[in-house]
Amino acid sequence: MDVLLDGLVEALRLLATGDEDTWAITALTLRVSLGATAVALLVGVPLGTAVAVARFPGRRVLLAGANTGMGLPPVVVGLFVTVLLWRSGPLGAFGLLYTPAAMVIAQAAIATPVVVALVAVALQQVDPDFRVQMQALGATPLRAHLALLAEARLPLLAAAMAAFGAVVSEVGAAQMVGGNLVGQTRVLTTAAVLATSRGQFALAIAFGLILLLIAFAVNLVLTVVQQRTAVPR
Amino acid sequence: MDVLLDGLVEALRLLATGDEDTWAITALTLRVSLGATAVALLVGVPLGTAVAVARFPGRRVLLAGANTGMGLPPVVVGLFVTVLLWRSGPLGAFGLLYTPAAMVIAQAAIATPVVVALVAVALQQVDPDFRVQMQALGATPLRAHLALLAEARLPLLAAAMAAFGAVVSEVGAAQMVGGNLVGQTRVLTTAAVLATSRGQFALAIAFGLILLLIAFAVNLVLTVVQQRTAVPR
Amino acid sequence: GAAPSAERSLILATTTSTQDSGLLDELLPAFTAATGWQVRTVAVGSGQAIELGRRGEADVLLVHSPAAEEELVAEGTAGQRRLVMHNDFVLLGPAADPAGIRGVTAVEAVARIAAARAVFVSRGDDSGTNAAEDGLWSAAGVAPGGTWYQETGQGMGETLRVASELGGYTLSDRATHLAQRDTLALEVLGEGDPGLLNVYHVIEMTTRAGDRVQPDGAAAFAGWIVSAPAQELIGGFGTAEFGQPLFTADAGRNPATPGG
Amino acid sequence: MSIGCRDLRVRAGHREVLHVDALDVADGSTLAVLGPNGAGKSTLLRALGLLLPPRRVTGEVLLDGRPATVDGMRSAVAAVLQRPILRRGTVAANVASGLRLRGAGRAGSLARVAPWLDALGVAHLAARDARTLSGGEAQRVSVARALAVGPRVLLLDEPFAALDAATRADLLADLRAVLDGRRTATVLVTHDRNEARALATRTALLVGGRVRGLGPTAEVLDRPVDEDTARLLGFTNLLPPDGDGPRRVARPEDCRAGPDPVAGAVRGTVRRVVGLGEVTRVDVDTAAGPVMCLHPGPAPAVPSPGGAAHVVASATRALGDGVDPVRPPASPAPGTGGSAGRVRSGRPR
Amino acid sequence: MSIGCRDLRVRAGHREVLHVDALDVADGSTLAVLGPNGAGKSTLLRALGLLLPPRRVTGEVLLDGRPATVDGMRSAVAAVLQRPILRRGTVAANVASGLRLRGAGRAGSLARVAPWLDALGVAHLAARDARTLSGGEAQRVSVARALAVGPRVLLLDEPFAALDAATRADLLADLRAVLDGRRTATVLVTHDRNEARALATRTALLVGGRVRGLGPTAEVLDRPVDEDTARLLGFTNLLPPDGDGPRRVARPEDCRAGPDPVAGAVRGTVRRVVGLGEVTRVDVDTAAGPVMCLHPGPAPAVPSPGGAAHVVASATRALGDGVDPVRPPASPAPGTGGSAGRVRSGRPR
Ligand SMILES: Nc1ncnc2c1ncn2[C@@H]1O[C@H](COP(=O)(O)OP(=O)(O)OP(=O)(O)O)[C@@H](O)[C@H]1O
Ligand SMILES: Nc1ncnc2c1ncn2[C@@H]1O[C@H](COP(=O)(O)OP(=O)(O)OP(=O)(O)O)[C@@H](O)[C@H]1O
Ligand SMILES: [Mg+2]
Ligand SMILES: [Mg+2]
Repeated sequence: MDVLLDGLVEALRLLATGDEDTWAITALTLRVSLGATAVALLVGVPLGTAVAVARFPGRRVLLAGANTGMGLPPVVVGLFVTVLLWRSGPLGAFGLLYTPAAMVIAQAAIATPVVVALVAVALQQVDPDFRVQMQALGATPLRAHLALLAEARLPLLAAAMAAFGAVVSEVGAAQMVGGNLVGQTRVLTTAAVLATSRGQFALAIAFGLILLLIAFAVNLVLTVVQQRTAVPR
Repeated sequence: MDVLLDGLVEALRLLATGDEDTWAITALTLRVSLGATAVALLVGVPLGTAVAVARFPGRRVLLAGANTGMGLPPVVVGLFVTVLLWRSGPLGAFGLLYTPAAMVIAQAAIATPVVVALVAVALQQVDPDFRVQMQALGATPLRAHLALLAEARLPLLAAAMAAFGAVVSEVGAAQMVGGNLVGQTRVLTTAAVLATSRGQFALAIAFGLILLLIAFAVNLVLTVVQQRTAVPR
Repeated sequence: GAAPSAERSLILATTTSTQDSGLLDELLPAFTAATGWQVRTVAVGSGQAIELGRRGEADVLLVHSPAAEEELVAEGTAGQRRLVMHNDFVLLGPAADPAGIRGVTAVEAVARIAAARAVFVSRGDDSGTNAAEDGLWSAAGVAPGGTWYQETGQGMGETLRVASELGGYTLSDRATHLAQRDTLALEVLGEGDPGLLNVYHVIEMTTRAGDRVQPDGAAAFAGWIVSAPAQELIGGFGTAEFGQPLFTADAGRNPATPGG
Repeated sequence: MSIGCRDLRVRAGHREVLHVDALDVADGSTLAVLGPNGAGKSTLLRALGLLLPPRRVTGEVLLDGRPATVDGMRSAVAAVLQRPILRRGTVAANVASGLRLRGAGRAGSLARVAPWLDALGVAHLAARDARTLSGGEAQRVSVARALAVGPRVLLLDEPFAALDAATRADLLADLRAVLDGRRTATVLVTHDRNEARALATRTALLVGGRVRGLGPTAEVLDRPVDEDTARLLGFTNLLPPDGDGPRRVARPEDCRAGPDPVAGAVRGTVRRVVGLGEVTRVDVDTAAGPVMCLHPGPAPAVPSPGGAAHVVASATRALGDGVDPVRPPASPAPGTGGSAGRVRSGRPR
Repeated sequence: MSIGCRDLRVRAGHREVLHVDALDVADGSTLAVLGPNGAGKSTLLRALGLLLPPRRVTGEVLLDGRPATVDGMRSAVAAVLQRPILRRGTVAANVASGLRLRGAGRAGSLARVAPWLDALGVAHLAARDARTLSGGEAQRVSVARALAVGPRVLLLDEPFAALDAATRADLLADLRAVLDGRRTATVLVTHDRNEARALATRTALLVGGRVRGLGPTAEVLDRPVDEDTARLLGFTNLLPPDGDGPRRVARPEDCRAGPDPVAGAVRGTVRRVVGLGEVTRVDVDTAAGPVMCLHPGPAPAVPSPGGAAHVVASATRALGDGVDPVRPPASPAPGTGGSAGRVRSGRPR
C-alpha cells in the first residue's frame, strides 16, 4: 500500500519541481491524445451521423462494426499500423514509424469506432421529428444535421470524452508505433509501463496520477459544458 | 503487408484445426471480459442512474470523475490492483493475484467509469417528463427507474458494448494482474503481445483477428437487439 | 523433502527473454511433473523481477542482471544464488555498418559507434541486457546521449524491431535475435567477446522478504533447475529449431567464469 | 405561391395511410383539412412539405404547378408540426431559428423576430430556456417561429390546439389579417370547424386517408356526403330515410327525445341519460342505430333508461349519394386482423 | 377518496409560479381548472400528484384530509400529462403499463385493458408500435392508460386537446358515465368551458398562479370577478361602467358595431374588419380599450377602418368588486425586466 502513497508523493514532487522530462512527456501525451481525438471526431462524427439518420444497405453491419471497433485491441491496431509504416510496408516511404504522427494515426484508428458508435446512438435518441421540424423551417440537409448535432451535444461530448479516454489511456499502440523513444515518442502511459518494468512502482503510479490529473482537467471542463446544456429538472 | 495476410491465414488455420490452446485462450478471454462487463454494469448502472436523475452535491464532480475514468490507463489500474492483491497488500490473503478473478476485478474497474458516464448521459437524454409520467401511473421509485432504463435501452446497450470493448481489448491490466500464465490467465490480448515480442507477427495478428471476431459476434447480436428498438424512421 | 502437493504453487519472477525464447514453455511442465509444484511465471523486466523478489511478491527469481542481483543478495532478504546458464550478447547493426565495428572488440565497437554518432538503440529499461550495455559504455569511457542514442524502454523483441526500422545498432541476447532474425534487417557484427556474456542465476527468496514467501517452493525450483535433467533440457533447447542451442548449461561451474 | 399534389400516396408500415388524387391550394388562399384522429392529416401535411422519407411516398407535389424540388420546397415552406419541437436555447433563439436555418445572421434574425414574439404573446419569455415553457407557451413559440420565416407556403398542424380560448380567438383574427395581405398558400389541419370557417376559403374532409369532400368551406361543412363525414361535421345522428330518399343525419343539439310519439319521430329505447352541466345527453337506441339528443337544462322530461322514446330532429341533412363515392378503407396490414387494420373514424365502441 | 391542498406554493427558476391557499376536491366529484396559457394549471396538477421535485414545493397536499405521503399518493393517483408520453412497445403494453407499474402480472394486465382500448377507440391499434401513432391516437392511449388503473384520484391535463370533435363529445359523455359510478376525485385541466360544464361540478379559475375564482361550475363560468377572469370566460370586451357602478364586460358575439349612435352605445373608432367565414370580426378602439364585435354574416353594415362606430352589447356582466381581490402577479424573476417577468394572461399584443 505504501507504494500508492509513495506514488502520490512522487507525482506531487514531479509536478512541484517542474521536472523537465515529466513536462515534456505530459505535453506530448496531451498533443498526441488531443490530436488523435480531433482526427477521430472529424472522421467519426459524419460517419456516425450517417449511420444514425441515413438508411442504406449494410447500415446495421457498419454499426455492429463500429460497436466492435470499440473493442479494437490497441496492440492489434498498433501492429497493423506498424506493418503499414514499416520501411517495407506500403507507407514506409514517409518514414512515419516511431514518430508522434504515427501515434496519432494509430490512436485515431482506435478512437474513431468509439466516436461512430456513440454518435450514432446519441443521434438516434433525439426525437425523430426534430430533423423533420428543422427541414420544415427551411433547413438544408447540412444545416439540419448540424442542428441535430447541436441538439445532441450532451451525448456528443460524452462521445468525445470516451474517445479521449480511450486514447490517452492506451499503451499498446503508442508503444508499438511510437517505440517509446525518450524525448520523441514517450508518453505518460509508456513511461508508466517502463517504470513498472524497471520495478519503479511508485514512479509508475506517479505517471498514472499525472495522466489522470490532466484527463480530469480536460474532462471537468467538458463536463461542465455538457451539464450546462442538460435539461434543468 | 504479407504479414497481415499470413495473420489471416494463421487465424483461419487456428480456428479450423480447433487448436486446443487457442480455444482455451479464447474461452478465457470471453469469460473474463464478459464477467468484468457484467460486474461493471451491476455497479455502473445504478451509479449512472443516480448521477442522471438525483441531485446531490458533488454530482458534477462525480460525473467528471466518471468521464475521466473512461481514460483510466489499464496499466495504472493494473498496478493499483496488483498492489492491493500483493501478498503484502490488504487483500493479499485471498491469493487472487495471477488468477482470472484478479483480471475480472481490474477490468471491471476499467469498465465501470465507462458504464457510469454513458448511462448517465443516456438517461439524461430521455424526456425529463418520462419518469414523472411513470410515477403519475403509480410507479415506485425503483419501478420508475427500471422503466427509465428500459426506455433508454438503445444507449444502454451502447454503453455495455463500449464497456465490453474496453475490457476485451485492453492488455495492460490483464498482463499485470493476470501475469499471462499459460492455461491460467493467458487471454487473446496478452497472447498477441507475447507473440509480437517473440517476433511471431502473423500469430499476433491471428490472435487479434480472433479477438475481433468474437467481439463482432457479441456486438452483432447486441446491435441487432439495439437497433430493433430504434425508432422506425 | 515433503511430499509434493498438487495444490501448491509458487511464483517465479523472470525476465522476458526466458519466456520470449520459449525456454520456460519447455522447462516448467517438466518441473511440475517432477515436483508437483505449479509455477506462476511473471515474465517482466529484470528490474521489476528483482523488485518483486525484494518485496516478497515472488518466491524465486531467474534473472540475468549480476550487479543488481548482488545488491539484492547483499540486502539479506535473499537465500541462495546459483548459476544456471548463460548465453551471449551480440552486437547487431545494419549490413552497411556505417561505424565500421565489424570484427573489433565490443568496447572498441561502442566507442566507434559513439564517435560516428551512428544510431544506437538501447533498451533503456534496466534489464540485464541494458545493464550489460551500460557496462560496455563505461568500459569505453563514453556517456551515451544525444539524438543518435535512442532508448525504447521496451523488451528485446520490440527494441530489435525499432533498431531494424531505424537502421541502427543494438545489443541483443543471442536467443531473441535468433528467434526473430528472419524478420529483421540486422546483422551480427560483433560476438564472442568475453564482455558479452549473459549469465542467468536463480535466486531463492526467504521469509525475510515477506511473510508469505514460500522458501520450500523456492528451494524446490532452484534445486531442480540446477539438477542434471533440467540442465540437459537447457543445453539442448533450440537445437531443433535453430540448429544450435540457445543457452549453455552452467550449473556447478565457477560463477566467475561461466562458459570458461 | 400555390401548392398542390397529384396522385399522392403514402405508405406506413405496410399500409397505405394516405391516397389523395389531387389537391390544389392557390396563391394567397387557405385550405382547411378536417378529419378524425388517424385520418392522415398530419401525413398529408408532411407529404406536401416533402418532409417524409421519399421511399414512403409516391406521386407528385406541385409548387406553382411544377413538380417541387426539395430545395425549392425548403426555401418556400415553413411548417408547424403537431407537437411543438423546440431546440435547446432561449425562446428568442428558437423563434429566430427558422431564419437562422435559412442562413440569416444571428443579430439580424433576433431583431426580426421581436414583432412575432409580441404577436404570439411570448415577448416576456424571450430570454427563457425553451425547455421550461408550458404546453401552450411552447406551441405559441412554435407558431411564431414558422411565421417569422415569412414563408410562401405555410403548413399548420393543429396550431391552436393547446392555446387558451381567448388567445385562440385573437390569434385566429391576427393570422387571418396577416395572411390576407400576403400571397402565402396555407394548409391548416384542425379539429375545430370554427377555425376552418374563420381561416379557410376551402376545406377538405379527410377520412381513412382519402379525401371525402372538398370545396368552399361553408358548403363542405354543411353537406355531409356519407356517414363518416356526417359524423366529422357534427351530424352524428343517422336517421332513417324519408321513404325512398337518401339517408338523413342530424346534429345532437337539433334532436330531442320525448315520451310521446309525434309525427316524423323515430322510435327507440333510452340507453342512458348523462347530465353534462347545462345540457343533458340522452342516448336512444333506434332501428337505424344509436341516436344522441342534447337537451338544454339539467332534467328534461324523458323516459328513464330502458323506456321507449321518440326522437324528433328539428334540422336534418340528406346524405349526398353518388356525389363522391365512398371508397373502401385502406387494406388491413398483413398479420393483423381485418377489423384491427381498418382505419377507424375514431368512434369509441 | 378526496384530494386537496393547503398553502401550496411552487417555485420554478427563481419565480413563484403557483400559490394556492386551499383547494378541495371531494370524493366522487370533479374539479375543472381553467386558466390562460402559463397560468400554472399543469404545475398545480403535478403538485397535487406529488410529481414535482420536493425542493420546488412548499405547503401541503391532502389525501382524505390527511397530509399525503408519496407512497399513498402513488397508489391512489393516475395522471394524464399534457403531452402524451408513451413507452417503447405496443399500444396494448402501454395501456397496460399503469397496471404493470403497480405490480400486476403481464397477462392479467393485458386482459384488463381490453375494454379501455375499446372505450377510447384504439382497440384496432393494440398491436401497433406506440411510436407510430398519430397525435390524437397517442392522446387516446395516454387517457386509456390512466383510466385502466382505476385510480382513486384522477388528474387530467387537457386530455381531449388533440381529439377530433366527435370523439371528444363521445368521450366526455363516456367519462362522465364512468366517473359517476365511482368515488374517484378528478381534477380536469382544460381550455374548453364546455368540457368544464360537462364534467365538473366545481371549477377553479387560475390566473398568474393564483386562484381567482372557485365555486360551482355554472356560477364561476358566468361571473367574472376581474378583467383577467372575464377574458378567460370569453367576456373579452371591457365596457365603461354605468355611472358609478362596477365595470361591465361582454362577449364579442353579444356586441355589435354600428354607424349610428344609439342609447347606451359606446363610441369608438374602427381599427380593422376581418372576415372570418360566416362571421365578421370588427375591432373598435374605444376610450375603455379595444372592443371586438362578432357580426354574423360576411359583410355587416359597419364603417370602414378609421371611421367612427358605436358599440352596443346585448348582454353584459358586471365585474364583481372586492369579492376576490385581484392580487399582484407573481414577482418578476431577478435579472429579467419587470414586464418580462410578469405572468401574462396570454393576450398577444
Ligand atoms: N424553470 C422555469 N423558470 C421560469 N418559469 C418557469 C419555469 N418552469 C415553468 N415556468 C413557468 O411556469 C408557468 C406555469 O407553467 P404551467 O405549465 O403550469 O402552465 P399551464 O397553466 O399548464 O399552461 P398551458 O395552458 O400553456 O399548458 C409558465 O409560465 C412557465 O413558463
Ligand atoms: N409505421 C406505421 N404503421 C402503421 N400505421 C402507421 C404508421 N405510422 C403512422 N401510421 C398511421 O397513419 C395514420 C395517419 O396518421 P396521421 O398522423 O397522419 O393522422 P392524423 O390525421 O394527423 O391524426 P391526429 O388527428 O390524431 O393527429 C394513423 O392512423 C397512424 O396510426
Ligand atoms: Mg395529426
Ligand atoms: Mg399546461
